[in-house]
Amino acid sequence: MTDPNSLPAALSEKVEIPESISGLEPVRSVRSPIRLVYDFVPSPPVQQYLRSYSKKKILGHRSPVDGAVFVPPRGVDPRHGVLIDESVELSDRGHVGNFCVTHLPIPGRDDLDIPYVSAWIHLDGANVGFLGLVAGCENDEVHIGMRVQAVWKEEDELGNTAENILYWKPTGEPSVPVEKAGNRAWEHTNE
Amino acid sequence: MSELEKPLKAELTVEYPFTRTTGEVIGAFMTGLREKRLFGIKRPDGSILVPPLEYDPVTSEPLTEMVEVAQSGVVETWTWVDPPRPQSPWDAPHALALIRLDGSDTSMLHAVIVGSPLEMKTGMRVTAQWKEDRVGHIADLEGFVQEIEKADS
Amino acid sequence: MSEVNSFRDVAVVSVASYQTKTLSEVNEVQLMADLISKCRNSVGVTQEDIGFTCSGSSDFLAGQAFSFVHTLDSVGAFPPISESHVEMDGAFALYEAWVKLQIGEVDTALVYSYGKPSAGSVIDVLATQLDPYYVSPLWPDCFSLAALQARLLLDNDLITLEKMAEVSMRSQKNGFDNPNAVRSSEDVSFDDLMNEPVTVDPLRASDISEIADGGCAVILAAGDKARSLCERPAWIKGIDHRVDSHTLGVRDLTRSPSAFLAAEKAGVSDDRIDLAEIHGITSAQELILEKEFGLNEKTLVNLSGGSLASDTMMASGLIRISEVASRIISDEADRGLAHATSGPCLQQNLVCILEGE
Amino acid sequence: MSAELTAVLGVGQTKYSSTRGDVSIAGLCREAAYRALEDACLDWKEIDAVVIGKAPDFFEGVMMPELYLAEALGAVGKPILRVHTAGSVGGSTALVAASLIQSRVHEKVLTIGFEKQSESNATWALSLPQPFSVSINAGAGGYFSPIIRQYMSRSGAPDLIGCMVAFKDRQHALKNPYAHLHQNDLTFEEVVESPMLWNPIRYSETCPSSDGACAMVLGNEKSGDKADKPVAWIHGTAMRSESNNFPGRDEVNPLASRQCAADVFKQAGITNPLKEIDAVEIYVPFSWYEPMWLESLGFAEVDHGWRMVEDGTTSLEGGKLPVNCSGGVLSSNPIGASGMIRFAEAALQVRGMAGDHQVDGAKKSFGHAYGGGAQYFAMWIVGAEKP
Repeated sequence: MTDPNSLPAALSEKVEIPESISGLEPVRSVRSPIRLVYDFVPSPPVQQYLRSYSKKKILGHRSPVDGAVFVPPRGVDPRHGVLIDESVELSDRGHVGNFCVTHLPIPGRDDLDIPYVSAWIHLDGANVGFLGLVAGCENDEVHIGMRVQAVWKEEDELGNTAENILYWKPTGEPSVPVEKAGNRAWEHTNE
Repeated sequence: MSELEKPLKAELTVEYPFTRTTGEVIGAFMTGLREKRLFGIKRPDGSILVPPLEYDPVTSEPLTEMVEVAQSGVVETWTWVDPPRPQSPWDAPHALALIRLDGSDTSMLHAVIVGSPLEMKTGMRVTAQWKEDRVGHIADLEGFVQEIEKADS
Repeated sequence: MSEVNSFRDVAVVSVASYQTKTLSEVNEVQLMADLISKCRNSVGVTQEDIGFTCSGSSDFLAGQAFSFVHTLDSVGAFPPISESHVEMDGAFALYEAWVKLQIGEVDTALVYSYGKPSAGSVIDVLATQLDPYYVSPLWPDCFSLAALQARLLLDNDLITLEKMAEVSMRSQKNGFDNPNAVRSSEDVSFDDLMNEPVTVDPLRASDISEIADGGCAVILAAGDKARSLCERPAWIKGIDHRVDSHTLGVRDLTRSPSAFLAAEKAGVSDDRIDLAEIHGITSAQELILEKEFGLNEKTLVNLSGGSLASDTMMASGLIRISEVASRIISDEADRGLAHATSGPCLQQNLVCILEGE
Repeated sequence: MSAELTAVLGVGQTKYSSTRGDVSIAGLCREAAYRALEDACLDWKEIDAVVIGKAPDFFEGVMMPELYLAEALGAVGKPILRVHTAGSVGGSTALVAASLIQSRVHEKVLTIGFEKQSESNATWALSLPQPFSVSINAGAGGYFSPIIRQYMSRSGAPDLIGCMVAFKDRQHALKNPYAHLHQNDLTFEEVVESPMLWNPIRYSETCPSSDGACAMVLGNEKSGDKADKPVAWIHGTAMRSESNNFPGRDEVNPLASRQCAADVFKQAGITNPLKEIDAVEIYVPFSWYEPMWLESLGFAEVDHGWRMVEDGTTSLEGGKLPVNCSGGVLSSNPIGASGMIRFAEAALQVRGMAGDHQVDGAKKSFGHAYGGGAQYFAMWIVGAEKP
């Protein structure tokens, strides 16, 4: 194995720095900031999805192939590459398919107490999960299969955004068994 | 279209304060800029490349012999930038040109500071104009101005 | 590629493309799902019949890291697929797929690419492509750099403003029959174009490509598989790409050595060229390319209107290939050249020679 | 028609570190490229084409940097390709380079992966907040932690398996002069006691952020036969991708991973990977992925991969299947190069050139990379002998 501390032969010749600057503190780095601004325009199904939040409704997309329901709507079924245009209204209740207890701050979310729990929320009627914050209980009470429901912002604070849901809180209902929670539910119904 | 029906839209800003380490050759050129000097680097055939690269731009072999070049040269080609690009070092319309400095065998891209495109001509002689505050950056060079104007001032 | 003839016969058998000024009814994922479905359906294949998939796109253009991961949804990648992605124009994805087909283990490939420059300022985005120490911090835009190139050509009497206007007129008139052409006109006149004000000195608005959103999908197949899928496949007789130095001050900008070399290696001079689709961001670049490719008046250039009429970064090159291929598949032409470019002032170039049987 | 036999003729790496403050981007890449050329006893003129890979361009803020790097990497007048397949990119890049030779398009190809993460901040580049959506996903750790939790729950693995992997890889790194992390005095207790970041992932169980480049020269059968130094012959190559977040997706053991492994082992004629492979370099950015991938790849039975960690099977110190002898991604992570390092380290093992972290007599080794939400896979098997 070659020695990482000796340069390859071709690069070992020293650079001749002109005398006029050779005794000066050399520049070692340059700053080159970049700022690019993009228009973020959600696709039409996502537009509809975001608008429905202002009415405290959550929309999913139903695949024409086998009826699987995706939330948020992606406009296509990612397994088959076919376009989806059928929307379905989903419950604002579901279960925790899986979760993460994060001990690091997130840029732009100073409001979050550390550690916090983010979870894949599997809504009743949906066949994939989407990310949400779980609160209203101790972090160590959160578990796979725990039943949760959305806690919405006050009516007058509702906008066209998924941020209308402040967090998901436990409902106290019996938990979904681990083997039927999250993505495993689909395998189960297909058996 | 009612307010409700207008498509939702938001600005997404991608912004990074990049700090690039230069290595010796680019660093020496930047040091030169800070000191109001321009350097090139010698290629195996003896020709001079400005600004200098660590490697030959055709054969990729390492280059190591840095040399100073003149601060005046000739505009090989140019265009007019109006309005100036938002993040560029320039606030006013200006020419963008490839300039071959005396003593260099290649040309470098920079601005020529003149009032209007009518003052620009391929082949015109220009000379470097420096910023007051220099940090070792390509924009330490404010740009180039017509050589004759500098002689007058 | 060295000996063109020793390679496996591979053809374009199906194409689908779409370009528009601003994509608003659908996003890139839905657009590509639609184009890929059309492309597969028209030759009766499903994704499971496809041996290799390769795409091209840019995170910087999309304003999102790993943007291509989302677009994988449009293919329908389950069951899993053999797949790769280049951060390059789709024409280079097609090259990678062609290489894969040469190995002989698979017989079909899906290639796609897309871009949505309307989401941001593409000319600022492109400035980040330049030398990060000496050039990018000055934020020169791609059309200004192309203008430096055009002036060199004009100053050296290699082209004229009249020649440039003729190229623009050709683009606008040819584009009139192409629904994907964003800038086209049935009755634009030479005088109109000559009298247009200069926008990026010495270029006029019509000398500069019209930036558009869009995408393209192409299916490749080898040998008998191609013949079974398509009555008249567009056979790839040669494909090659080359790159020049990035440093503008080192290059002779009146030429594009990499375009010349790629065309030569792809076999441009082996036979006549009925039609060519060439990819330049200015009329002056089209003139450089015509010369590098040795095209004469017998070749119909940019029947689609070319990239001057609709320029979709990351897809324009693949669209050039699809335009030539579709005219061969429909028996309007026998042999054509398609070209893609990338980088400032024609730095990197790909040439593909297609032929019908 | 069959594929041209392809060999790794040369490998070059840079010393991985958090900041390579002494070089430009080109300078970093050239260091690896020259080492690979010198290892292969070749110069720029003898290279037919260049294939570059790196992760998102936002890391360095240079869009399509292969254009700026063309002349730094001997590509002027030649073909140059740029691959990007998320975290697996280093592996995919090597496979694209290999395909250029397997297809007989070229005879000798230089391939390089790099990242100069110190130019910006990787976490920012990866977690650009999306308007209208809830911003609670804290990077890759936040994504992979639930999947690891699911693995732990379904396999019944003891809690400290992840720490054992991390400790083992950092010990391996001490034998690799190119590794970023050289933690001479690290104790297992320190690994266990390091702060929890994304429960169950501790700080010590994550990869560092590194500057670095890795390059390889690949050649056809003739150039492999002619080489002065030992070469690594490619026995199998495979890539697979699958969509993310669909109903029924097995995130712990994705089908794309299983199919990719099945394909590459079939090509190499391997029926019992555990027995027939001598050294393994797999992409483990979070320690728990070692047992998870060992199962997915078929080196261990499902839910039993952790036992190989526990009983020392994957250790260079007398283990039957040494895994990540280089120290792995857990010890060096220049993202765009990380996959290629796995492939290059696999090649060094069968060439007998891995120095202090050499597995004695390694004849066949396995290189692996993955990316996205465990959606993109690239794998190769290399051998000391021709296939």
